[in-house]
Amino acid sequence: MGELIKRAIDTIKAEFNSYSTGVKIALGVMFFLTAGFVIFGIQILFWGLGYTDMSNLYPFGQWIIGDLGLVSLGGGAFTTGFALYIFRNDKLEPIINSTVLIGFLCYLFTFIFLVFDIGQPLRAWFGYTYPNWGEHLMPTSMLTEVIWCLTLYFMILCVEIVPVALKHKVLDAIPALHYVGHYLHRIMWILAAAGTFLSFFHQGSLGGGMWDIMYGKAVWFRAHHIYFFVVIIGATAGGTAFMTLCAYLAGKVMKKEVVPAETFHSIAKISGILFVAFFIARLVDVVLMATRWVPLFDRSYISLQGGLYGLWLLVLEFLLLAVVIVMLLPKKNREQEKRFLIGIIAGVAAITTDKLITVLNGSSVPNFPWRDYIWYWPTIQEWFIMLGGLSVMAMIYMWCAKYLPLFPHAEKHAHHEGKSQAVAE
Amino acid sequence: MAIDLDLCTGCGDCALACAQENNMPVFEDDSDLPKRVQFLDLMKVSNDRDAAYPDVEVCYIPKMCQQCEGNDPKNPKPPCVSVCPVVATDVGDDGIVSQIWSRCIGCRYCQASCPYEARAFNWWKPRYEGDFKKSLNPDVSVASRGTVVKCQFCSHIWKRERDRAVAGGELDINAVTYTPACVAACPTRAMVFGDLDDPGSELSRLLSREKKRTFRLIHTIDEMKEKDEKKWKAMMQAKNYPNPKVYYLTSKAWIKEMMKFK
Amino acid sequence: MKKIDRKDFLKIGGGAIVGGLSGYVFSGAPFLGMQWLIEWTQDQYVPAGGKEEYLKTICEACREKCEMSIRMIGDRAVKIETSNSGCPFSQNALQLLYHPERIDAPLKRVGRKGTVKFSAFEKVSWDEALGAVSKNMNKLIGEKRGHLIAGISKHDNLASALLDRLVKACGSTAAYYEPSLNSLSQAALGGSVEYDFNNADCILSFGARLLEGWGVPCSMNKAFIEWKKKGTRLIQADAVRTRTASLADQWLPIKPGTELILAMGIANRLSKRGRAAGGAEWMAVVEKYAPDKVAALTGLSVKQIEEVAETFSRARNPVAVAGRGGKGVSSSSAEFLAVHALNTMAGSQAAVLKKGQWLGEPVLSANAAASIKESKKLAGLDDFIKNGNFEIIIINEADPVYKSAYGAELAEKMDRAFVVSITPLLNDTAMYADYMFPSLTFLENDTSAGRAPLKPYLKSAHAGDCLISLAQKVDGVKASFPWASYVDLIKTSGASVGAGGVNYNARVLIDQLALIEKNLKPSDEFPLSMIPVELTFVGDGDGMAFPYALKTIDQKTFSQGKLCVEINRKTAGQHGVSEGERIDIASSWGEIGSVRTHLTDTVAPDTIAIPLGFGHMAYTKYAKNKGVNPKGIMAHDIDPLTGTANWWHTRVKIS
Amino acid sequence: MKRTVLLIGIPFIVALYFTFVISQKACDRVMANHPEKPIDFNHQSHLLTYFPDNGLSKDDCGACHDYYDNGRFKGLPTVGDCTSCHDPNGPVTGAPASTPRRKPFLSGYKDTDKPWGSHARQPDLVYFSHKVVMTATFEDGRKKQRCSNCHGDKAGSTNTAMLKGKMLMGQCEDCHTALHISNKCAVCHD
Repeated sequence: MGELIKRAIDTIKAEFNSYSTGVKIALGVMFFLTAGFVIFGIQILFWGLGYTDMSNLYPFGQWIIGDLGLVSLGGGAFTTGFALYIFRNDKLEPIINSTVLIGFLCYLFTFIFLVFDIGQPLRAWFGYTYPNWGEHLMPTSMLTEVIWCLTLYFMILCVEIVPVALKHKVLDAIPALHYVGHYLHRIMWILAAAGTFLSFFHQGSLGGGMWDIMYGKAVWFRAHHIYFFVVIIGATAGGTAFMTLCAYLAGKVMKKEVVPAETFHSIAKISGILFVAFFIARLVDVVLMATRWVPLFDRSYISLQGGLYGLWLLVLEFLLLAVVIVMLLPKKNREQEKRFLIGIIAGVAAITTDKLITVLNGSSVPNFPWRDYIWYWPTIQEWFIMLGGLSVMAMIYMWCAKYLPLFPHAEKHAHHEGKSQAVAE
Repeated sequence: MAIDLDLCTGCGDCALACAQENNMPVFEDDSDLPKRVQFLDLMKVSNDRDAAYPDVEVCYIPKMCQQCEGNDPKNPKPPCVSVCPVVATDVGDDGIVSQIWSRCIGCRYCQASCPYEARAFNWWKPRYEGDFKKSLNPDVSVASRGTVVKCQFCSHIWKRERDRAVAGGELDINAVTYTPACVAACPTRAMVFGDLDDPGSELSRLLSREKKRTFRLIHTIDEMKEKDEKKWKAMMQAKNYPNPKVYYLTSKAWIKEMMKFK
Repeated sequence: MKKIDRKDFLKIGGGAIVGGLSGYVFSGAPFLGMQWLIEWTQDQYVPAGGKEEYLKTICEACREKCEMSIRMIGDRAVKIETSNSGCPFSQNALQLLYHPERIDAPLKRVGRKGTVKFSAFEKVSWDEALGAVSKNMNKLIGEKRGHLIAGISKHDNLASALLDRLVKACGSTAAYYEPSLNSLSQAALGGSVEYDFNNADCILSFGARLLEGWGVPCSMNKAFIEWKKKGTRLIQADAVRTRTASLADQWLPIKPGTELILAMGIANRLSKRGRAAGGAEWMAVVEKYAPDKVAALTGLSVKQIEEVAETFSRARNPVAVAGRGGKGVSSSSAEFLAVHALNTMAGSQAAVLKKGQWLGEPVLSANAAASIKESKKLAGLDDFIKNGNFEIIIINEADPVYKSAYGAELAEKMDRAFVVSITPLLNDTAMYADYMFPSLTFLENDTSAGRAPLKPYLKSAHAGDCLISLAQKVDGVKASFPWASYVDLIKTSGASVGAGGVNYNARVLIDQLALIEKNLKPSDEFPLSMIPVELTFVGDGDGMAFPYALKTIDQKTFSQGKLCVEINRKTAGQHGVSEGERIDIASSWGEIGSVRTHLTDTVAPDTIAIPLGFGHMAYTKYAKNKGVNPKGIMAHDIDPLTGTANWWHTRVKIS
Repeated sequence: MKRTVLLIGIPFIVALYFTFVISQKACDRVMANHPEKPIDFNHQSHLLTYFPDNGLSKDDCGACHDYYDNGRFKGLPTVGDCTSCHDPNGPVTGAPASTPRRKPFLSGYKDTDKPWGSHARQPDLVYFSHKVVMTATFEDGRKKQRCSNCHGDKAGSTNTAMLKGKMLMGQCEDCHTALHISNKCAVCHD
C-alpha cells in the first residue's frame, strides 16, 4: 500500500516537474483555487447560501453570471460544429476536437454551478419530474426549457466527445472501440445539426428568454422574439472567439502550432462577421428598450443605468464590440497575430460584459422609487467556487490537450518533425 | 385587501402578528435586512426626494405579497408563477398566489421576477432555538433552508375557518369568510380584507366608494386609464401588467407621487 | 457435477449481487431512502399538533387591561389573537414566553461582574437565593444601615409598590423608578395626568410622539380612530417629521429642544385673552415670552404661534400633552409644569391630575426608623445614581445601566454593591447582579380575574411573589407584608384618586428656560443638535431581544450591523458628510463611534436624529452588540424636580 | 448453458427474495406502519353485532372516530370513549351478547389516554380536513366520499392488521379530478 502511494506521488511529481516554470505557477494557483472550491463547496452545500452576498433584494449573483457566460461561450461548440459539418468549412477541422471538449466542459460546469446556486440541490431532479410546461407544450418557465435543452445538448456533447476520447492510443488499440469511434465520427453531422437546434433554443432561453419573460421588471422585460435572437447571435459570436482563444492559448502553452493559421483566420472571420451582427442586434435591442419597453413601466431607460453597475458597463460593452470588429473584420488586421489576439480577447470580454449587465445591473435596479441601487460584491465563497470551477475546467483541458488527440494537426506535425516537438510536449 | 394609509399609524402589529402566525424563521441575525425572512414588510417612505424640510412627510406602508393576476383575471398570470420551473407556485381558484416550499428547488427565479420584493428565500437554516419551537403554529408548515416562501394571505386560516363552519353546519364552503393575521391585529382597522369578486363585500364597497383615494403600489398604469383610456388599452396589449390585488388608500398626494420613478 | 471454478464463482456472486440490488430497488427502499435523506438533510421540522383552544385572559401589563385571546395547541400557546391593542407588549408576549435565553431558575453569580456569559452564574433554589439576599439585608438592617438598601423599578405597578414598601420598611427612602411618562409627571406635578383623548377636540402635543409608543399604545391607537371620526385636531410640535407628525393635522417644525419655549409662547397668547394659571410669579415669566421672541427661538413664525394659540383657546375641550418621546420619555419638569399650566389656562376637561395610591405606609421597626433618618431623599433615579449611596440594590424589571445616561456610573457602583435583579432575561443591568430571580410574563401570572392561562415557565415566579417571599425573610419587615401571595395582594389593592393642586415652581422654570436658551446659542465646538428617535417595537431598547421585532426594523435605520443616524441634507453638505458615510459623534459628555449617515430632510437643519434602543451589551444574543447606545453621550443635566437626566436635546459635533 | 443459467439464476432469485423482504420490512419500520396495538380490536363485531342494536348503521364510523368542535378530526378514540360504552362498573361476563361488557384492561389507563397508535397518519405538510371531505355531497344529496374509499374495508376487519399502506398524493388528486375539485397546490398544502 505504502509502495503504491509512493509510486503515485512520484508519478505526480514527475508529471509536475515536466512543465515549465510558468505553467507550474499557474498549476499551483489552480490547485489552490480548486482546494478552495472543494472546501467552500462543501460549506455551501451543507450550510446553505447564506454565505453568499446574494440576498432577497439581489437574488441572482456571480454563479448565474458564470452560467450565462459559460453557456454562451460554450456555444462556440455548436457554431463551429455547424460551420464544419453542415457548411463543410473544412478549414475548421483541426480545431473541432478542442471545441467539442470546451463545449462539454462549459456545459458540465454550468450544471455544477447551477447545483450550487439552487437552494435545494437534492431536489434538482424536480426540474425533470415536475416541469412547468405551459399550454401547448410551450414552456412558460424558461428555466424548465433551459434545464431540458441543456441536458439534451449536454448528452449530445457527451456523445461527440466519445470519439475524441477513443482516439487515445490505449483505447484506439482495441478494434471494437476503434470502429465505434470511427462510425460515431461519420454520423457527427447529425449530432451537429441536433446540437445546433437545441443550442439555439437554450442559448435564447437562458440568455434572453429567462430574463425577458419577467414582465414585472422594467430592466429585463422586452419583446421575447427580439432579445431571444440577440442572445443567440451573441453566443455564436462570443463562442467562436472563445474557442479560438482557448486553442491559441493551448498552442502558446504547448509551444507548438496546434492549429494552422488559416484555421484561426477562418474562424476569426466567422467570429468577426457574427460580431457585426451582434453589434447591430444589441444596438437595436438597446434602442428598443429605451424607446419602447422601459417607458411602458413609466420609467426611463437611463434611470435604470445607475448604481455601481450602471452606464459604464453598457458603454464598455459597445467599446469592446467595436474593438472586436475593427480587429477581426479587416483581413490585414486579423492576420496579424497581435491584433487577432486583441480581437478575440475583446470578443470574449464583450460577451462576458453583456452577461454582467444582464445580471448585475438587472438585479441592482431598485423596485421602489424610494430605494437605492443595491450593491453586490461576491463573498470569498462565491469567488472560490467560481474561480475554482474555472480552474478545474482549465486543468481538465490541459490534461486532455496533453494526452488526447485534441489537436490532430499538431500530432501530424509531430510525426513529420520528429522528436524535438515531443520533448517540448 | 385594502390598506388605508390615512388610518395606519405604522405601529407594526401587522408585521408581528404575521410573523407569529406564519412561523417566520428565526435566523442568527434578523436585523440583517436583505437576508431576513418576513412576509409583511413595513416600508418607511418619505417624500424627501421631492421636498425639503419642513415640507416633508413620512409614512409606513405595510407591504405583503400583492397577489398579482396579470392583465386577464380569467387566466391569472402573476409574474412569479410562470417562471417557476417546477410548479412550486401557482394561483389558486381563490386568486391567491400559493408557494409550496416542499416542491421548491430554491432557484429564486420567482424572487427575481417579483416587482414587489414580496418573496423571501431561506438563506440560512431556520432556527427556533430553545422553546421558540413551542410557539410554532401547526397549520403552517415550517419551511426548510434553501426554499422560497411568501405571504399567502393566511390561507391556512381560511381552511381552519372552513372546518369550523362545516362543523357548524355550513355547507357552502365558498361562503366561509376569514381574516388574515395582519388584518386581525390591526388596532386602527386600517386594513380591510374581503372578496373582490363579490360586489357586496365590505372591501368592494369601500373601494368603489373611495375611488379617488385608491392606488396600487408602483402600479402607475391605473392613472393612465383615467387620463387616456385609448393609450391605456394599447399599453395593456403591449405588455402584461402585474395588476395586484392589494389596494392602498390615501388622501395624501405625496404618497401617490412617490409611487412614480423620477 | 462439475467443480465450481473461478468463473462459476463469479457468476454466482454476480447473480446474487444483481438479485440483491433488484430486490432492494423493487422494494421501494431506495426511493423512501431518498425521501428520508431529503427530509433529514433539511431538518424538516413539523410542529406538534394537539387540541385547539382559545384561552381568554387579561393583559395586566398596563392600566388598560386589554382582553386577550390566546390560541393554544395542546399546552403550547401559538398566537395571541387580539385586535384591541397596538402595543408591543401583547404581541411580543409569546416571544418572551418562549425565549430561548429566558432565565429558568434563580441564578447566583460565581464569575466576574459585568460579564454576559451564562457560565458566570449557577442555578440555585429559590430558598437558597432568597435566604442569601435576606441575610445580606438583615445584616445591614441589624447595623442600622438600612438606608443603604435601594430599589429601582420599571413600571408604575403593584409589584413596584411592593418594592417601594420593602425598601422603606428596611429604613430607606431610596426607591426609584426608571424615567417614564408616569414617573416624570408624578415627580414634576405630584401626580400622573390622565388624558381623556377620546373626548378632546384639539390636541397640542409638545414632542410627545403619541402614536409611536407614547403612554399606553393601545389606548392611543383607539383614540386615534376616534380623532379621525370626530375630526379632532392634532397639532404636533417636533423637530423631526415623525409618524405622529405626519399623521397630525398640523406640524410645528420647531428647533430641537424648544418645546418649553413654545409652551411659554402659547401661554403668553392665552394670558392676553385673560387666562391665567400658576400664580403671579409664574405668569411674570410667561409675560416675557412674547410671540416674536418665541418665534426667534423656536424657528416658527409669529403667525403660526398665534394661530396655534387661537385654535387651542377656541377649542371646546383642548388638551396639551407633555412628555417628549415615545417609549423613552424625557422632558424637563418645567415643561411638564408649563404644559399642564396650558391645560389649566384653557380649562381643559381632558387632562386630569390623578395620584396613584397603591399601598399604605409600612410599619417601621426600631432599626429601620433609626436608619431612615440617615437616608438622603434624592429627587430621582439619575440623581440617586450620581449622588446616592447604596450597598444593596434590588432591580425590579428595570434596566437602568442601559437606559440611564448615568448607566456607566451605576454599573461602577453596582460593581461594589450587592445587586439583586428580578428579570426574565439577562439584561445590561443584570450583568452586575449577584442574584437573579426569573420573573413571569403576563401570560403566566394569576390575576384578580382568575388563574393564569399558562403555567409559569420552569422555576419562574412573579416579581410580586418574589418580593413578598423575600420580605417574609427580612427582619422587622414581615409585619408590613401580610399577604400570602401576589394574587392575594391584587384583591386588596387600592385605586388612584384625584390629586391636589400643582406647585408651579417658577424658579425651576426660569432655570430651565435659561438652560435651553444657552443650549440654543450656536456654539463653535458643538454646532449640531442631537435628538432621539425611536423605532416601532424597538422603542427605547426593550424590543431588541425579540427576533420578530427585529424583523420590523427598516433598512434606512439599521441593517447588517450598521446603525444609521439621520441628518438633514443641507447640514450634511455643510459638514462634508455624504450618504452612508461612517461618522463619530461627540458631545461634551463623550463620543460614540461608527454610525452611518442617512441624509434626509425629515430632520430639522443642524440636527442629528439618533435611534434609541441599540447598543446593548447583554440582553440576549439577538440584542447584543448591535449598533451603539447614545445615552452615554446625551445631556446629563439632572432636573431638580424629577431627578433624572434631561437627555432629549444634546449639543454634538461630527468628528 | 443450462448450468450457467442455474448458477446465476438461483443466487439471483434467493438474493432478490431476501433483500426484497428485508428492505420492505425496513421501509415499514421507517414509515411506522407497526404502531402499538395492545388490543386486537375487532371492527366487524362492533359494527355488526353492537351497532344495529343501538340504532346505529354500520357506516357510522363517526360514533367512535369523532370530530372536535372546530371540525378537526380526533382520530382514534380515547379510553374514555371506550368506557362510555364498556362501563367500568359493568359485568365482565353473563350479560346479553349485545351489551358491552367491562373490559378489565381498560382500568389500567386514564380516560384521556390513547394507548393505541394509528396506521393512518396524516402526512406532514398537508392540511387535510376529514370533516369537509366527509360532509361534501352531490346535488342529489349523496355523499361524495366514504371512509372506505381511503381506509379500505376497515369496517369488515377483525384484527388490527394494516389494510392500506401509505396514501400517495396521486390518489388524492385522482379523486379531486374525478369530482371536479380543484387540484391546485394550496388546496391541501400551506
